[in-house]
Amino acid sequence: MSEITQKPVFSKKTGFSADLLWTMGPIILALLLTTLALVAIGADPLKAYTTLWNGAFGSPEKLGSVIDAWVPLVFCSVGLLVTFTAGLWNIGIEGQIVMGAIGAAWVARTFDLPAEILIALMFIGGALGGAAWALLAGALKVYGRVHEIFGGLGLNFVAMGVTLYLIIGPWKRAGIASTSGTEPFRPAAWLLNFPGLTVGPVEIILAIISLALIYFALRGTLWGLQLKAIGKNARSAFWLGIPTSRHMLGAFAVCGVFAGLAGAEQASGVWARLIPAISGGYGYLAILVVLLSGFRAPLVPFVAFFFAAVSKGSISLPLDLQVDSALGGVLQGVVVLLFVLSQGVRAKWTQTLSS
Amino acid sequence: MRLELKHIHKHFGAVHANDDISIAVESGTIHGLLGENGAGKSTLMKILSGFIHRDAGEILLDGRAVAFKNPAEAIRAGVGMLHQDPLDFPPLTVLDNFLFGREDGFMQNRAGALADLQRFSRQFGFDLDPDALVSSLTVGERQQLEIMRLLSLGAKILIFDEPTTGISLPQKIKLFETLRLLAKQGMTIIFVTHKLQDAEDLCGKVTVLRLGKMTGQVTHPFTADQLVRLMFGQSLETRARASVALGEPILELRDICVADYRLRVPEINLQVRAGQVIGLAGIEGSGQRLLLRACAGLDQPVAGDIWISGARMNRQPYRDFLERGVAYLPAGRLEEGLVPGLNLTEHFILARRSREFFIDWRAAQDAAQSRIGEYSIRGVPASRVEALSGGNQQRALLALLQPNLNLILLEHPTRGLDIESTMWVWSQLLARRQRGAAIVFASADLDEIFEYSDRILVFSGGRVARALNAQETSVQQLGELIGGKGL
Amino acid sequence: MDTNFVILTFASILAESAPLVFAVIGETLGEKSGVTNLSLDGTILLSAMIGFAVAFTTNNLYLAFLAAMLVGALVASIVAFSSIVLKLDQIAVGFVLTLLCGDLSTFFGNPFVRKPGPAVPHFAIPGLAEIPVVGKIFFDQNIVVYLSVLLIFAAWWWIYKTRPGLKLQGIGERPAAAFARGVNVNAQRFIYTLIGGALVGFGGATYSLFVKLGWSYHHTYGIGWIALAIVIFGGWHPIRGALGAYIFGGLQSVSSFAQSAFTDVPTQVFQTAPFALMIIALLFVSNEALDRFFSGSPVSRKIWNSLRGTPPGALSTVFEQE
Amino acid sequence: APAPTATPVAKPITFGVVLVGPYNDHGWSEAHYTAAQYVKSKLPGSDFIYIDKLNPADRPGMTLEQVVNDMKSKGVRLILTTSDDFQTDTIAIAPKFPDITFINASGDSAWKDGKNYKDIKNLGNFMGKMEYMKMVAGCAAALSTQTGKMGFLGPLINDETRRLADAAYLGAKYCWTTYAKKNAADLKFDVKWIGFWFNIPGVTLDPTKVANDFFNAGNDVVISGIDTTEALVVTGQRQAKGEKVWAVSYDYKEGCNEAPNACLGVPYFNWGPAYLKTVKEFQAGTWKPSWDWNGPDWANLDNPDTGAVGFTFGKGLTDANKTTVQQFIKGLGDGSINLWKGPITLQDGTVYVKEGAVATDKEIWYLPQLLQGMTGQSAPTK
Ligand SMILES: Nc1ncnc2c1ncn2[C@@H]1O[C@H](COP(=O)(O)OP(=O)(O)OP(=O)(O)O)[C@@H](O)[C@H]1O
Ligand SMILES: Nc1ncnc2c1ncn2[C@@H]1O[C@H](COP(=O)(O)OP(=O)(O)OP(=O)(O)O)[C@@H](O)[C@H]1O
Ligand SMILES: [Mg+2]
Ligand SMILES: [Mg+2]
Repeated sequence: MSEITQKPVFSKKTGFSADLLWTMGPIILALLLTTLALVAIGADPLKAYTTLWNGAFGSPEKLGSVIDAWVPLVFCSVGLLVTFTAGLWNIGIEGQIVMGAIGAAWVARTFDLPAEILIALMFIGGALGGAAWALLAGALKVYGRVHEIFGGLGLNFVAMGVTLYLIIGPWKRAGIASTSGTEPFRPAAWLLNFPGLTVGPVEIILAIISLALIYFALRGTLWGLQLKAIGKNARSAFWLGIPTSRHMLGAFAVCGVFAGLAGAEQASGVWARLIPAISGGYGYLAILVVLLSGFRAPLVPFVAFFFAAVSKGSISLPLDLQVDSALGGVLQGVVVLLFVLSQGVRAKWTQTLSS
Repeated sequence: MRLELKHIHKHFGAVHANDDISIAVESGTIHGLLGENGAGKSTLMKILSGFIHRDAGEILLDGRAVAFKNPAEAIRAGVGMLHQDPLDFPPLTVLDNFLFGREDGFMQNRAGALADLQRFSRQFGFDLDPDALVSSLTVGERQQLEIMRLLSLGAKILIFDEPTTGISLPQKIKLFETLRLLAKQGMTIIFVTHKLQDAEDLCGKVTVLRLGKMTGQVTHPFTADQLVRLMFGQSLETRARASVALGEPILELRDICVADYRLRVPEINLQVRAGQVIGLAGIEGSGQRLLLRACAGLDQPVAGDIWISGARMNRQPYRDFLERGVAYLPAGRLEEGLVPGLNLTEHFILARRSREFFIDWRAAQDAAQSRIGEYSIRGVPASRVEALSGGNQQRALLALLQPNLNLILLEHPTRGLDIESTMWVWSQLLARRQRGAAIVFASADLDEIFEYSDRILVFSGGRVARALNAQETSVQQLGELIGGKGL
Repeated sequence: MDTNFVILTFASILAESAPLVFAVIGETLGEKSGVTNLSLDGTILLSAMIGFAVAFTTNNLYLAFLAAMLVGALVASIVAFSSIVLKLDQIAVGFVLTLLCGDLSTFFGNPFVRKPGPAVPHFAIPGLAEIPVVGKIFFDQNIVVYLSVLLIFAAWWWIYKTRPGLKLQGIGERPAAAFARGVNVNAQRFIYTLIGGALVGFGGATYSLFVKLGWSYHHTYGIGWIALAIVIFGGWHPIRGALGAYIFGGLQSVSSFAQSAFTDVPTQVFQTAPFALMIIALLFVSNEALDRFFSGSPVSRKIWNSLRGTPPGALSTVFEQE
Repeated sequence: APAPTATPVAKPITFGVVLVGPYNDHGWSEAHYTAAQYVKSKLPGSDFIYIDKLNPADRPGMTLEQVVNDMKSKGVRLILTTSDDFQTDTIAIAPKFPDITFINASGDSAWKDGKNYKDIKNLGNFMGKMEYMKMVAGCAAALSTQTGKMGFLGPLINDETRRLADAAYLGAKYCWTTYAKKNAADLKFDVKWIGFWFNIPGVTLDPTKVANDFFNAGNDVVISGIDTTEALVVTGQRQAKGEKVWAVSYDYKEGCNEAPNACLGVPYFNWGPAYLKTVKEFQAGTWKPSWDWNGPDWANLDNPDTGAVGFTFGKGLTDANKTTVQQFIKGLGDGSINLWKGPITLQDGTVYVKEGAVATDKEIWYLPQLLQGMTGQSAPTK
């Protein structure tokens, strides 16, 4: 399968206004298309967008829930920056989140410790769980020559199977065996939230640290440069003396760590138990975030925030307008699709201009 | 069919690849097209066969002006081209390949194609199994298939772009026989080469190109010296070689056997001492690349021992070879050496031996700048390698080599380079040799092999001859060995 | 197990695998031409939804299938355009489309959830259906099922027996060589990608109008990925690909029987099994050690290659005329 | 103009309804949605807002707490969480929102005698006595089957679903032996669980597939126990092919509509009265946490204003069988038939309710296994 096109979003040669045009163009066009979709189902677009906005920013609680979604998106995007740099399509990230949640849940169910230690251990457990699952996809790719898209995808479903097995098997609730989740963890395993909000300081700080860490690691270290070389041409990288297999496995593992952190955060901070589909779809969404960021770490938090706001804001659509909240997903998808297409158009455009 | 090319021009950006070329070829003759690398031979032939479009000029077939939009139109008009790397479908069968492009009905007319194929095979004495996969054929056999295919499509003008590079001597003899036969039947044949001998043997008339321009036309009989003068502007002299005192054995191969899925070359024995230059000669794909990669630690030999500076290196990882001062320069510069998308600075950082974890970009840039000057690479530290020209890419590859190397392995070190770059590359290599490095290189260019090797290892037909002393070997001898005689 | 049960199960597998067969053959055609359409999971969802919506509103099955095919072709045209004209990464575009089409199907499918609508009518072929065993399995189905079986052989026939089919193989293996022989590579790629997409769309409608009658949220989620994996498993060969689809259908049957047989194991584990097996199958077809082992002799290599199937040489690459 | 009424118009109220599936699923969630509309039409000044598909597969990352926050910001002070799936979250959230009243439908946390009692001031439960209607469903199935083999398409395994499957079996066995006068051992009753309340591709078994497998295996009646209507749809398709097969739908009064001729009937929930009572009490300020297990209105099963559960007869049931089923219903209603009377033997052979005894509410609610005579899993794992 083809290499990932990593064209920079902003080129140095053309001016800022041209960049703005090529960035805003797709967004405006996307809004136009979603407006059309709204008109098509007979909804009032203006009302829909206000509802979307209010759903995301209408109250401190809502802003809190946007940040609640922002955190796992950032974790996953950070991990994906690493695998994308190494030229890998880590679609298996969903399963890695799930395994992170399972790791954290195991810690929470096994140890009776003070909150600080327990939560730290849960994050470590989550990181290990995610990394292990990612390494499995990596090993399938490196040693088994199974393309990471299919290996990862299969493992996503397997991870789901494992969760369900645990929830209705060994970790089932006393008396009841329902797929709705395990017994809630002991309170020491719950992440502390800001008063009245569903999000707390620990996960926000952790997400910001992760982002900064990976930004500098990819930019300023030999490891980052080596990954970049592998991503662009693995054969040449190997020739240069870079241990390609080990680095690819490493990239998977690092991505797994961050996906696992997202999983641990979901298990501890959002659900306080293990549920099926605990990944929340954040892994797939984060792939879109990274694509729309043009693989650039500094843009990730903003794009992630936009995605989080749309995701959370769209929940108000059915409540207020009886419009399906999938509109949010449509908006996100159209924006990314048009952005990717516009990059191609732009490249073609400049090519025609120069020749 | 009589062919006339009149005042053909073609530009690639700044390069004037064809500059006012005019050639006339009578039917029933074999016309040679000669020139050094990059002279514009392929460009001209691609224009003639519809692959690319000329900027200016005229093409006349039997006096009628034509303009081909694509190769299919050219074939319909009777012009067919055989590419150096045959442009066929290796995963398909011989018959499928033969069928492909014939326009007779909706269904595959296999019976008709088979009859045609057999008729042509009988005519030329070719022997191809219609059901064999093309991937299992030799390059010579693939050429035979292409010839028959083009003839069956009604080609009257056949272009051969360096057809003798990848085939064995018996196959070459067979090919020449065929070409003469074709000419006798009234075909017009254009034969592109830079091998003087081939031109002498085969062509009634030869056009020589140099740097996009026509430098002359000669008719039989002509001498090799004439051609050389036209090709290079002057006749080349071999320079006297500085003698080097040989040092310790660096590389020892004991009964090495290298193999890939289609080739197996057993019993290679060789000792290379510091300061020695070994040339690997032979048709491309006879195992030279496999041996170089095995010596570099990139592939495992199937059997035998590799010793480097006194240490047995079997099954050691590639990086241990690097640690021991072994370097390999691959032929595919952007495929297996440089990383397209990264710039020169980044390449120099990656190639550094010291592996500091954090990158000091400013220092790295300065270092890159000085390295660029040292190797006279036309570029800046921020130049992406894919934007460099072939020669500068080769310079960049050389610049990535560590300063103190014991063994340098090179695959076609000067392929695609102009004379000046070629000289420069070798001056670099010879300087390293002075400093005690051993050099093993593979080349398709016999002149290069003769000029620089102390010893020559000839690969042919799955075997390797005993290393020859370059001084005591004649071209004739070498040619015969490559062709499989006396091995 | 009585024989009737076995016969009915086989008939069921044949019928229930029909949409997968359409999707696998469609994707095989596209990939054979060199274009990977990764959007299958979304395309199937969206075309299933549109197919049902059209059937529901017009009560016309022909229109419904036509609309679904148009949807499939439309999505495929985005993939084709972005890869052939814009030279973008096919995987990125395909993945985005996967998610986008899924959300579109939910958004526009809302009014049609669980509505009773028309279904593809059963049609036993007179005479043939009465043949013992075989008749019940093959000739007591409906038009769509017959079409799915016909399509397998039609695709095989097209690829390996006709002249355009030979061109199709060529543009996927070595576009430059095909170009040299007069094939308009990019136009052909466009057409095959569109035809492939249309077939995938037909498969989607086959779900909502027959196999999983009706429309609900995420009605066919996951099946597109299975189809993509089966294309690899089938070695880009229509008959082997179809076989893969039937094996998958069989596995699903097994997983519902297994619940009674293995009462200790949670049912969801069996539901996961096909995905785990998919990985194992891919591991098998792309295993280097097996590859080396069978490459020993030309004969075993030939057998192995024909068993395994190799991807088209130019899959997912861009063809640029000089 | 609105007719003047004797009762003073109460102050406007908006309550919230949280649905686990789509509001238009023709099943469990739609039954709740219909009840909310019933309240709106019966109680002037009342309105509701709802969120549907609140499950991790359809709304990944969306928690009940976020929904409650959202509803709260719209002034909602009474929220009905309408699935067993919400019980855990409702218990966890209710104490955080003391100013909001929660009702969890199908839960048992407000049942003082129950196993899961939690003393939460603002959380109540109600549930309908669906087991009686499942008995009716079983009866209709037993009278209609030609092969004596029927399948029960179950969701996930828990107290409620075991209870309902067992009830269906008890009804079937009774009618099979009493009315059809056949041997109990000849009745085959196979239970398959898909793993969740409705199909989640990749997670649950596909109910379409399972229903087909049931028929392939020789069953000719499938009793649906899941929230959605796949079993009926499949049955309709197979009937159109000429097969003699039937289905019993579930949950929603109009649940036969998707394939009327294949439908023997629907045991359905009529949540309206319970909703109305709760909203009125809430409005009046008299609401107190309670666990209500509401039965049918035996006098008129289809009265929308009374019973909590009912049964719609389907076109697939012959007139003769319909008469018999009605006779059975009458017996259940007047107490002459009590299928909870012992002996009731569990699947593993232990006697659960002794000869002569009658099962208590608690015994019925917490039925631990399938019953002897049924095949299928009783518990997810041993
Ligand atoms: N581009 C390449 N060209 C040739 N061979 C390669 C290439 N990439 C990987 N290999 C082969 O794959 C094998 C494993 O690669 P790699 O060494 O990157 O492993 P590693 O795990 O990073 O190194 P080590 O195990 O020594 O720490 C090597 O033996 C090498 O021959
Ligand atoms: N597609 C192209 N784009 C840009 N430059 C090109 C292209 N093809 C050829 N050139 C340039 O045109 C010049 C002539 O190239 P050409 O391939 O015709 O040489 P040649 O005589 O065939 O050399 P060789 O003996 O190495 O095959 C070279 O400088 C080459 O770099
Ligand atoms: Mg290794
Ligand atoms: Mg050339």
